[in-house]
Amino acid sequence: MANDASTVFDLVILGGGSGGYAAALRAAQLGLDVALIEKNKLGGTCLHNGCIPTKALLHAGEIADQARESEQFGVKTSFEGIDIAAVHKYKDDVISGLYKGLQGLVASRKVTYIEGEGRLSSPTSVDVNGQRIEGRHVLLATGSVPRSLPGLVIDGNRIISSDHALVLDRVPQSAIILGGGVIGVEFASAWKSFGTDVTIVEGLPHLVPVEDENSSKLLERAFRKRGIKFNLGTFFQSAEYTETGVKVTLADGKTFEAEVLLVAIGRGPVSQGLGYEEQGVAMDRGYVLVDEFMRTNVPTISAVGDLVPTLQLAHVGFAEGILVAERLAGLKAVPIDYDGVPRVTYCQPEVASVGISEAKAKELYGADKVVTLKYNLAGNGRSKILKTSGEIKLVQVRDGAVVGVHMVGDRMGEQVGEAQLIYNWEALPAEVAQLIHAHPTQNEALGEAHLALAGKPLHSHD
Amino acid sequence: MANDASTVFDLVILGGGSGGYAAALRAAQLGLDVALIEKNKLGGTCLHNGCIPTKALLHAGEIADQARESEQFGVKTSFEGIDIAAVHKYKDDVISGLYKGLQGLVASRKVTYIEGEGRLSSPTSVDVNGQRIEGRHVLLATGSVPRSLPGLVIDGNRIISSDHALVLDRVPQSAIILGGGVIGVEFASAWKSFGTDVTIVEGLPHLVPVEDENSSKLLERAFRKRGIKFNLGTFFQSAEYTETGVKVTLADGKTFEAEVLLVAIGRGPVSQGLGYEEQGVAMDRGYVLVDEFMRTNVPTISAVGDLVPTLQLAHVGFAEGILVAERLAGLKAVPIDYDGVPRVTYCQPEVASVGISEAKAKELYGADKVVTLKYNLAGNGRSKILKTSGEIKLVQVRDGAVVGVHMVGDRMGEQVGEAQLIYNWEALPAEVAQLIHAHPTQNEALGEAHLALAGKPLHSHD
Amino acid sequence: PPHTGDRPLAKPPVRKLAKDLGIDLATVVPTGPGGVVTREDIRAAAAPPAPLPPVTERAAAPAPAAPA
Ligand SMILES: Cc1cc2nc3c(=O)[nH]c(=O)nc-3n(C[C@H](O)[C@H](O)[C@H](O)COP(=O)(O)OP(=O)(O)OC[C@H]3O[C@@H](n4cnc5c(N)ncnc54)[C@H](O)[C@@H]3O)c2cc1C
Ligand SMILES: Cc1cc2nc3c(=O)[nH]c(=O)nc-3n(C[C@H](O)[C@H](O)[C@H](O)COP(=O)(O)OP(=O)(O)OC[C@H]3O[C@@H](n4cnc5c(N)ncnc54)[C@H](O)[C@@H]3O)c2cc1C
Repeated sequence: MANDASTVFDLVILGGGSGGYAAALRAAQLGLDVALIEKNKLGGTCLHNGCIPTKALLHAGEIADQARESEQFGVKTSFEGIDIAAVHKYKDDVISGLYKGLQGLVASRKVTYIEGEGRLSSPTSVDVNGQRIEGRHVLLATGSVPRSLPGLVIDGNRIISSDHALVLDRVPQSAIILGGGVIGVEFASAWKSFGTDVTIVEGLPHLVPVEDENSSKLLERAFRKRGIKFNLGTFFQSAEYTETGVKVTLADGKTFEAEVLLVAIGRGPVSQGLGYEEQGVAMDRGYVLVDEFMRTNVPTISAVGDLVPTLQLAHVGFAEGILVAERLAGLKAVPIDYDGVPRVTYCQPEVASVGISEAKAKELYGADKVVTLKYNLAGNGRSKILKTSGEIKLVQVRDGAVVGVHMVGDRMGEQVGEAQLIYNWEALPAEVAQLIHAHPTQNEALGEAHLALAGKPLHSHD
Repeated sequence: MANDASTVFDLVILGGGSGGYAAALRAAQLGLDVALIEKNKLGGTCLHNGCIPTKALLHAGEIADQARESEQFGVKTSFEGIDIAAVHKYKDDVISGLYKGLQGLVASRKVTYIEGEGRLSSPTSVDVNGQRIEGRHVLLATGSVPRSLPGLVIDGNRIISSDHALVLDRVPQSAIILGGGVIGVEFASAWKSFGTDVTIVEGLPHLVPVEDENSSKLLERAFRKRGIKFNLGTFFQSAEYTETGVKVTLADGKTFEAEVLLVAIGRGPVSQGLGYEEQGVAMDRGYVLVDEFMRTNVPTISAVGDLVPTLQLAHVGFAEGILVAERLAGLKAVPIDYDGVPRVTYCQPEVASVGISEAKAKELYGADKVVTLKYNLAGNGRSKILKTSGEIKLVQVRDGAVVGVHMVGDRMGEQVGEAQLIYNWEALPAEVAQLIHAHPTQNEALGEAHLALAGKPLHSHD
Repeated sequence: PPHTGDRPLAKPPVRKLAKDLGIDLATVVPTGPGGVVTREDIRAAAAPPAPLPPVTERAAAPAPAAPA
C-alpha cells in the first residue's frame, strides 16, 4: 500500500468507540497529533448500540410502568400501550443529539478523523481506504460484538442479539432471554415494562452473577414480583424454530417457547483479520493482552476497551483511553483499580456496586475480618415515596475501611458516585457517618447505612 | 406542681421532632436514661407537616407531568386529572408507615415517651400533664411554625400556610405564593403539576435567594418554561379578599388575584410561654441562642433544631441532636460545619448544593483566588434520556479544594451525597477526576465537571 | 508526637495521597487544625530532605540524651 501521506501522527487510534475516542480527545488536548479511524460511527457500541439506547428503552419502560400504577399516587391516567415507532424516535433523538455533540468535540480538538475500515499494517501504522497512516504509537480499540454459542445461529429475526433487539419494530408478545447478566436483565426489564412475557435462562445459580449474592437475590425477588420469569442453574442446550417462534431446550430437558430468543451471553473482542497477530501482538482467545498501563508486548502498540480482558464498561474504556493518552504525553499514569470502578445495571430495580463482594472480601481478608451491614430501604422516606424497595449492603474490613457497597432499588444507580469515593478513598464508616446526609433523599440511605456500620444507627434498629 | 415522680432522667427532651427524637435515640443508645416529651405527634414538622408530605405531593406531581408528556417517550397514555383524595391517601400512607417505624424505634431504644404539652419549670425540669419531669440535663427542641406578616391573617381557607396547603381538599384553580424560598417553590412546582395557575411573589431579586445566583437563574428559566409565573424584587404590601378569592398588592402597586394565597415567607421558633425566658435562657427574637456545641447560657440546658438560629433543615436537627447526645454521654463532640450541610430543594427541576456560593467564596478568599466551572447537563446522556436540563457549577479555591457544588436539574438532589464528601473532605478536583464515574448516569455529570475543573475535560469543550 | 489512636488523623483523600506516595501517616507531623495531617504535610514529608545544616552548627547542637 502506498504511503502517500507524509504526516506521522503521534498517535493513530483504530476504533472510535468509548476507549478510542476518549484517548483521542485527551491526547489531542495534551498537544499530541492524533488520527482516529472508525469504520462505522463515532461513539461506537455504547452510543449507538449499547449504553444509551438501552437506557432510553428502560426509561420509556419506567414511564409505562408509572402510567399503569399512577392511580396509587392519586394521578388518574389510562395506559393505552406502547407506540414502538415513537419509542425508537425518542431513542434515536437522544443518540443523535449526543452523536452531534461528540462529533463537534472531536472536531474542536483537532483530531484527524478518518472514516474507513482499518487494519494494523506494521507496529507503527494502520492501513485504511488504501492509505497508510503512520504513527509513533498505535492504539487498538476495536471493541466487541455480541457472542453466540456453537450451533446457535443469530438470524436477526427470531433469534436475535442486543443489536437487533434495539431496533426491533415491534414489542414481542413473549421472549426468552439467554443470559441473566447485565444486558439480559436490562432487556428483560424494558420488555416486561412494554408488556412482553419474559423468561430469562441463566446457567449460573443467580441473575447478575458477578454481583454480591445479596444483590442477586434482591433482584430475583423484585423480578418475581414484576412477573419476570427466570430459570437459574441449568445451561442452554439447543434452540429450534417452531411455527410461530423459537423453542429452547436446556441441559436438563426443560423447554421454553417464545416469539423471540434474545442471545445475551456476552460479547467477544473484535480482533480477527485486523493484522494484530501478524504484527506480533500477544493475544488470548481474541483479546489483546496488556499490562496495567495498557501496553501490549509490542512497545509501540497499546490497547483499551472491550478488546482487552478488563471489565466491559464504557467508563472503563474512557479511563483506559485517558490513561494511554496521558502516558504517551509524558504524564504520570496511574493504573486503574478495577474493583474501584462503579458498576450499574439499569433494570428496574437498579443494581449498583463498587468495591468487592462479601465473598471476595472473606477470601482476601479472612472470614473473621469481614463485617457486613444491610440497610433496608423500607426505612428510607424517599424510597417509600417512590414505592421502591431494596437494600444497601456494606462490606467492611473489621475496624477498617469500607471495601464494598452493593445497592438494589429504583434509581439507586445514581448513588454509586458517593460509594465510589468511599471505596477509592478508603473511608472509614465513622468518617461517612459524621456527615449527616440530606433528608429526605435516597442518598440518605447511604448515610444511614454508614451510621449503623459505625455503631450509631439513627433510623434503624441496633 | 408536685414532684411525684422519683426518677431523675439523664436527659429530658422537650419536643419530639427531628432534633428532639434524634437526640433521644442516640442518647438512649449510649446508655443514657431519656424522657422525650411531645404534645402532638412523634416525628414533628418534618414527618407530619414538612419534608415527607411535600415530597409525596411533588412525586405525585412528577407522575402527572410524565403522564402528560409520555407520548414524547413513545408511551401512549391519557392524563385524566388529579384525584386529590387519593393523593392524600398516598401521602398519608407514606407518613403513617414512617411514623410507625419511628415509634417502634423509640420504643425499642427504651426512651420514656411522654405525650403532653411541656413547660420548662427549672434549669433541670419540665412540667407536663401536671407532673414534674426531672433531668440532669434538659434539651429544648420545640421547633418552629409558619410565620406571617403584620396585618396578614392566615385564615386557613383562602389565606393559608403550608400546614393547610398539605391537607387542602382540592387542587386550587389559581394560587399566589408569597415567598420564593424552598417551601414556596416546592408548592409552586407541585401545584403547577396538578394543574394550578401559580404565581410566586418574592421580594428579593431571585427565587431560592440563598442559593448561588446561577442556581436561582436556572430555576427561574425552568419555571418560566413550565409556565410558573413569578414576580421578583418587590415586596408584599397587602392582601384583601375578593368575591372568589384573594387579591395581593405589592409595594409598587402591582396586584395579583387568585383563589388562594399561600404564605411561605418563613418559619418562626416555638418558644413563647414555655418558660425559657423565666429560667434565664438567653434568646434573640424568639430563637434560643447556643454555642457550637448547642449549649445555651444555662449549663444544664441545650437546644437544637429550628428553635435555634441555624439552618432550618431536618438533617441539621438530626446532626445537632446527635451532637448533644454524644456530648452528654462523654464522647468527643465535633462542631457542625454548616456550610458542609447538603441542601436540596425538591421542586422540578431540583436544586441542590453544598459548600459556599461563588459570591461568598470571593468574599472569603478574594475574587482572584476563586475559580468556577459550569458543566451543562446537555452533555450528560442520562439527563438527555430524562429530558431534563440544568447545570452543575463548581466553586474552587485556586489550586485548592472544591468549596462549593451547586446543581440544578431533575433528580439532581440525589447527587448531593457525593458533593458532600467532596466539600467536607476538601477534595481537589484532580482527585475526583481521577475516578471515572459510571456511564450513563446523571452522577457522571459530577465526574465530568471535576474532570473539566482539573483541566482535563472529557465530554465537554475546553 | 505520632498519633496513637485507631483513627488516622487525615481526611480520606489525604490518606489516599499518603498511601499513593508511600508515606506512613504516623510519621508525618500534622499542622492542620486539631492535629489533622494536611496534604501539605504529606508533600513536605515526601519532598527530598532539606540540605543538612552546616557542620559547625550541628556540632554545637546539644547531644541527644542517652536512652535510659
Ligand atoms: C446492549 C449493551 C448495553 C450496554 N450498556 C452499558 C452501560 O450501561 N454502561 C456501560 O458502561 N457499558 C455498557 N455497555 C458496554 C459498552 O458499550 C462497552 O464497554 C463500550 O462500548 C466499549 O468501548 P470500546 O471503545 O472498547 O468498543 P466499542 O464501543 O465497541 O467501539 C469499537 C469501535 O471500533 C470500530 N471498529 C472495529 N473494527 C474496526 C476497524 N477494523 N476499523 C475501524 N473501526 C473499527 C467499531 O465500529 C466501533 O465503533 C453496553 C453494551 C451493550 C452491548
Ligand atoms: C413544608 C415544609 C417542608 C420542609 N421540607 C424539608 C425538607 O425537605 N428537608 C429538610 O431537611 N427540612 C425540611 N423542612 C424543615 C424541617 O421540617 C425542620 O427543619 C425540622 O422539622 C425541624 O425539626 P425540629 O425538631 O427542630 O422541630 P419540629 O419538627 O417542628 O418539632 C418540634 C416538635 O416539638 C413539639 N412541641 C413544641 N412545643 C411543645 C411543647 N410545649 N411540649 C411538647 N412538645 C412540643 C411539636 O409538636 C413538634 O413535634 C420542611 C419544613 C416545612 C414546613
